[in-house]
Amino acid sequence: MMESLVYIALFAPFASSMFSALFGMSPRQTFVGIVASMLLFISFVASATLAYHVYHTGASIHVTMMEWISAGDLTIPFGFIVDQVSVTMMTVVTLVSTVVHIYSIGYMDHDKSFNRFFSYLSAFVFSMMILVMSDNFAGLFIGWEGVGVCSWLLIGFWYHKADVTREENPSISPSWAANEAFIMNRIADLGMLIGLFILYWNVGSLQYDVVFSALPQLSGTILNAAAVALFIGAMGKSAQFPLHTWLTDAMEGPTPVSALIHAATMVTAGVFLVVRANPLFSMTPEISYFIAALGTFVAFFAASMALVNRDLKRIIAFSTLSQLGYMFAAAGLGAYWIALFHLAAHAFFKALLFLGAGNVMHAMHDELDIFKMGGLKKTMKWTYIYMGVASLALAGIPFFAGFFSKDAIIETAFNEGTLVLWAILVVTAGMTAFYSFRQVFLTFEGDERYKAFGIHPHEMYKFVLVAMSPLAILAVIAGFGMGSFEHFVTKLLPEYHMSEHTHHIAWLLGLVVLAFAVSGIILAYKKYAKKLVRDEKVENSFIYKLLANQYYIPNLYEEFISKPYAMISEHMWKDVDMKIVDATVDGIAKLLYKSGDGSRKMQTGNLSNYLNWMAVGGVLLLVVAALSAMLG
Amino acid sequence: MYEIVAFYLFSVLTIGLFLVTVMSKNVLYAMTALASGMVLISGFFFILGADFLGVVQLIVYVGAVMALYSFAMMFFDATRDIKEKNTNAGLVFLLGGLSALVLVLMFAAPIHSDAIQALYPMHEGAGNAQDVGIVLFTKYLVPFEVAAVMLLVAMIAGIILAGKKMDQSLTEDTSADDEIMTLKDAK
Amino acid sequence: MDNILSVLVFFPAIAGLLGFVVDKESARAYGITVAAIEFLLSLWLWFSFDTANAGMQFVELIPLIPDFGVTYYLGVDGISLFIIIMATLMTLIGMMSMSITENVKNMIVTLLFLEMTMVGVFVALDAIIFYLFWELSLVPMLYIIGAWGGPLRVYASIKFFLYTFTGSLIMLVGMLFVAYVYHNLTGVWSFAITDWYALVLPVNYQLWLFAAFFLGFAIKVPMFPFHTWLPYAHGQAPTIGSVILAAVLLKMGTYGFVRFSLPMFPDASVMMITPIAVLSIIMVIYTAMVAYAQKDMKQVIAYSSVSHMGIIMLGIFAMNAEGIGGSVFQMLSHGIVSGALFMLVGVIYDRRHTKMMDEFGGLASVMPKYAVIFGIMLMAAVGLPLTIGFVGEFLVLLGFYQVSPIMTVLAGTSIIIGAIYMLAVYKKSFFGPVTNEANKTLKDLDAKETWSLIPLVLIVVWLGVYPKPVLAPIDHSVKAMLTFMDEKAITHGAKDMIKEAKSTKEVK
Amino acid sequence: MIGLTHYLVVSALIFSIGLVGVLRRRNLLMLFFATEVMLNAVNIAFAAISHYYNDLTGQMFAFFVIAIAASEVAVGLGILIVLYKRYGSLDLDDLANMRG
Repeated sequence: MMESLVYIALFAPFASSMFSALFGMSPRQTFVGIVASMLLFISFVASATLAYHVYHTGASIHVTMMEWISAGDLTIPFGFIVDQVSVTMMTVVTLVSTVVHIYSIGYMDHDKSFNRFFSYLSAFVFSMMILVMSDNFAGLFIGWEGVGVCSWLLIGFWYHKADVTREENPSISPSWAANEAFIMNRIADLGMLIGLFILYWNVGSLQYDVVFSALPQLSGTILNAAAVALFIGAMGKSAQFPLHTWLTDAMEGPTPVSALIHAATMVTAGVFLVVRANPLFSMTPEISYFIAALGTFVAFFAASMALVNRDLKRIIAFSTLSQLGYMFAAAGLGAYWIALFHLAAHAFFKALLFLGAGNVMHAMHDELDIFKMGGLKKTMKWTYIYMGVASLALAGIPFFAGFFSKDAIIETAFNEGTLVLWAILVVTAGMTAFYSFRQVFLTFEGDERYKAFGIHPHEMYKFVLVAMSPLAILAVIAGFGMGSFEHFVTKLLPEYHMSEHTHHIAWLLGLVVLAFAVSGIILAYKKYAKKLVRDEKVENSFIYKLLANQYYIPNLYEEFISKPYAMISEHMWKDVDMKIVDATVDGIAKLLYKSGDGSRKMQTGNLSNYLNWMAVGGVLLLVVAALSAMLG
Repeated sequence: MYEIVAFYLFSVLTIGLFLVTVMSKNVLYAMTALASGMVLISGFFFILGADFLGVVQLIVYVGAVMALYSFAMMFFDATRDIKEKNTNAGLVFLLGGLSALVLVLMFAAPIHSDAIQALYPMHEGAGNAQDVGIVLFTKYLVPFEVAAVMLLVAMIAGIILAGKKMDQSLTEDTSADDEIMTLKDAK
Repeated sequence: MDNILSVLVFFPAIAGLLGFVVDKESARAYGITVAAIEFLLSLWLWFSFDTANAGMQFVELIPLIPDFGVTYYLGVDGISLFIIIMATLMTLIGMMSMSITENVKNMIVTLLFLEMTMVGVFVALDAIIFYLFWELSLVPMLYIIGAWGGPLRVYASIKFFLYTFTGSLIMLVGMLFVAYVYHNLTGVWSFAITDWYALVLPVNYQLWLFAAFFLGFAIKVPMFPFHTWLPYAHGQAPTIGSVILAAVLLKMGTYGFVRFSLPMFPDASVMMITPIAVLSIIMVIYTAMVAYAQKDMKQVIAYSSVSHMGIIMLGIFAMNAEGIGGSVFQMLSHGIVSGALFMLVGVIYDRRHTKMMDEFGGLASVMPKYAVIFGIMLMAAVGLPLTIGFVGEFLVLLGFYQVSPIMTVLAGTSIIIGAIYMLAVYKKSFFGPVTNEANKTLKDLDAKETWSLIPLVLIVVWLGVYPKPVLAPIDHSVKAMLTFMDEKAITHGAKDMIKEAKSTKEVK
Repeated sequence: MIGLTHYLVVSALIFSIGLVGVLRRRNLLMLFFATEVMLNAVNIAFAAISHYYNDLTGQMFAFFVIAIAASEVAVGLGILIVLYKRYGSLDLDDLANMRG
């Protein structure tokens, strides 16, 4: 019974994808979206049932479908495991996907590639399910690459748009952004592959249980190498510095895609990997500390860029990046279940935030510049409420989901004695509150700047708003499940307890964070709630420009990686391949031709000359014979 | 003793005569020298006890071959000096000299091998002709017959090649011959 | 059917001869029928193949020149079986999708003759027979490039012929020398490869012979720096020529390494791991970069072919079952995928008579079906899991990791730079707005093209998801070969290498 | 006493003279003469070796050489006549029409 539920949860999205693909090239059909959403809902129900089952019995379900690759000593099955960790991911993924699917019926209403969109979206969910459910690293890698491809397809969904300059659109074009995302992920995937190789050759298997039980026997170097390699993989998928640029460019995709893939699910795969491989990472404290430090850095780094950005979706993308940093910080510090909890909570409110942004875009005819919006609360009351709730959750205001999870992470940083990380995370929390509400206020409050552009905004369809409600509710209440969640997942993940000391001053720590968050909101309110006042001096300052241009990192990548690569390739072809390698071959051929041409002159047609040559040859032979007789 | 005298005499004469053959501009001189040289070579054969070979040499070379040459020469204008651009003398004598030197060196070197044994030894008492006959008609019968056939073929070939249009003169009035005309034109 | 292999080899040739008397209009149908029968025969071979048996099967042995040990000796094992099936399949698919209109009859006859030589190479177990088919395969390909090729066809075909011919002549010398050594040791002449396997050669002999065989095979593969004939050949060849060339003819080189070099010269092979790996890595990275610089779509695929062959070479010299098995599997995968990609380039060439990517752009909106299939093949080419391309590449890299982690990382960059040039092609040709007027009215794939490509798509997915039916027999034969090599190796270094690379470290 | 070496040396010298002739002359007829000289030189060597090793094989070879020389002359002269008929010359420089 439970086994078939596993398959239903896994293959319902696949069925949905195939069904939509059937109509991929035909004109828009609403029922395609409906069927796809229903199949996704079935998958959600199956996942939820499995979650309930696992919660109650505490046992995990392990199925093996068939053998995939078997060569030499290597055997990789298609095996799936439903345990506390994966079932959490499954539920989150299918829930958000179902909402996003329904949302897309409304959002993609006017798009002629409606059916194709659903095909890709469901394919993505399928890959994600493989990723989280697999019982071995190779299966994880299938999902890992699968989501990469779906992300490529979906970012480049509007492939027909032309490339423009970076000044006009920082992501150049959807297809450019899609390729960037795919290639950057591939760089990380190489690391991941190497990690798999290290594990295989030292353990002899890629199954989680075999690998984890064999870890204590491995030397420190091997463990460190494996941890580093796997984390490189995680860095790519979760867009950690320096592989982070693709995530903001990925906003070129349709907004539901950003909500599902680039906020709630795919980008958290890196965190999932670290959580999944916690036995490995908890044995490599240096690497784990590096993960935490990098996560903290990215949290701050991304938040700083979000402060000044004007693009509605990019702000949310930066905040995603920042929150991923929080998750890595937690995971790196050993609080795996807190990382997973923040992952789930974040998925709800961030998806909600993105979908809200989608509503705004829909209303504003794809305008994304928040400086051109303002005062939308009149026409878009529900969207305002949703985005407000999501932002409150993101900012970590008490009793919203983010409060519990983020606070726990910051507390962990304190508890581990890493006060620098703690301080940065606290400051970042304040920045998070500021930029979230800067965005909300600029969009919904203040003067109605959009009128100058002749836009007539309207609220999203009712059913879409209803579909979004589960996320809104979860964004509010998810935090209250923290206790039972801890109880649930720590059956698999290591428990994490605050020390006595931390426990005692927890309220004080919480208050500090809250103070930063509230002051961030107040600052945003003061600056942006009434009307937009632009300060030329600030906008022309070096720091502002640096932040607005993402520290010029994309430009640096282009100048120092893409362009040189193209140039070297050109040289390799035109100079090395054509002028050296091929010319050498042709040179040999020419030499033969030349020597033939030269010796053609010997062919005088005069017998006498031939006789002379013959005599020369004969005498030479004689001399050789004589010499060899003499010497031999 | 007489053998030494004969050997040196023949040697000097043949070398001289052949030199004349090779260097002379006049075909008649050359041919005469060649024929005389051949005769002297048969002398070598007689000294060496190869009587039969010597006789064959006289008959075939001096008799038949030289006769053929003389007849052939009737077709050409033999009285004229031959005008030809001889190959660069330096090269010729370098190659000739070198080959002579090397060959002489090789032949003058002592032969060390004891493994050389007579395959068909000569019999004491039996005449040379007898010996030759026995070997030729037993061991070398097939080659001998083949050689005979070859000679026959060569004879027929010679007749056919040379005999075509024998009725026409080669030296006079060739313009009458169409074939020659066309060939000359072609050339 | 006891002589199934002879039938497989000579059926296409005889049918090709008969093809001369077939009517011009029906030549194409005739060719497809023959190729289909041949393909079914090869499938039959697979079904009657005993997967549990790692040795040679369906062996046929008829002495030809007993005095010199030349025998008509055929057989298949797990390594060659699937390459044969792929050869017959690609010939069939190539013929089905063929768009040539002039001299169709000659083309059909040539292709059938080529099919004979291709199958012959992979079933031959006698070096002379192998060499015979090896060289004969040049002739039809020369004719195909020379007669139906582009403007530079004469240059390209002569380059192709002379280049590969030079290599194989040196290989022939090597073969004769092996036979001579065999004669010296045993007193009898034999050219049978299985007899040669038993020959334990001193290391210096092995090295020289390895070098001789290496030249023959490496030029065919083609390994860097012997690869420059390939872009010309592909650039000038008609679509069908490129398909066969990339899918099957290149595999002869890598197959040769597996069939000859490894089992015959195990010590030399182990000694040459590093140099060959270095060459392969240069080949992988360098040609991938060159591919990125290309403006001509077909040249990109041609260079990418070289790059992928580098991965195959690397796997062969991993000296373990994962690597070699992966390599053989990658041969099949590369055959199918690059064959399909060349066919796809042919499709657009037929419509626009150009292969320059700047002429295109936005094709995805004009030709959606074409874009989908191209996309699938592209993803298979960059080694996406659950496509055929992943299995081989993964196993090769996995296997070679045991030999050298650093070199594996370098070779592994192929998954990055492979993605770079492939995605660049896709973006330049399929994405963006349709700017060129001529592209606005392009027709999508017609029935003929669709139905020749669909089977390939199915195979790509099938063998990506469930490679076991193919991988298991390959694995069997490869393992048997490795055991044999280990026993035969005379130097300790080689023995250790082959052993060590074979098994994962025991967990203490 | 005259030994084998003496004969061989004479033979070598005569052979070299023949070689000089072959190299030097352009007239076909004279070339034939030079060839005859070379053949005779070889015959001397054969006969001498036959004598000194007491073996008839050398003489046998000399016979066959003579036979071949005879047929060569027969055919060769025939060809010369044909050539002369066609080109009116026996000079090789005039006959050089196979220039590459």
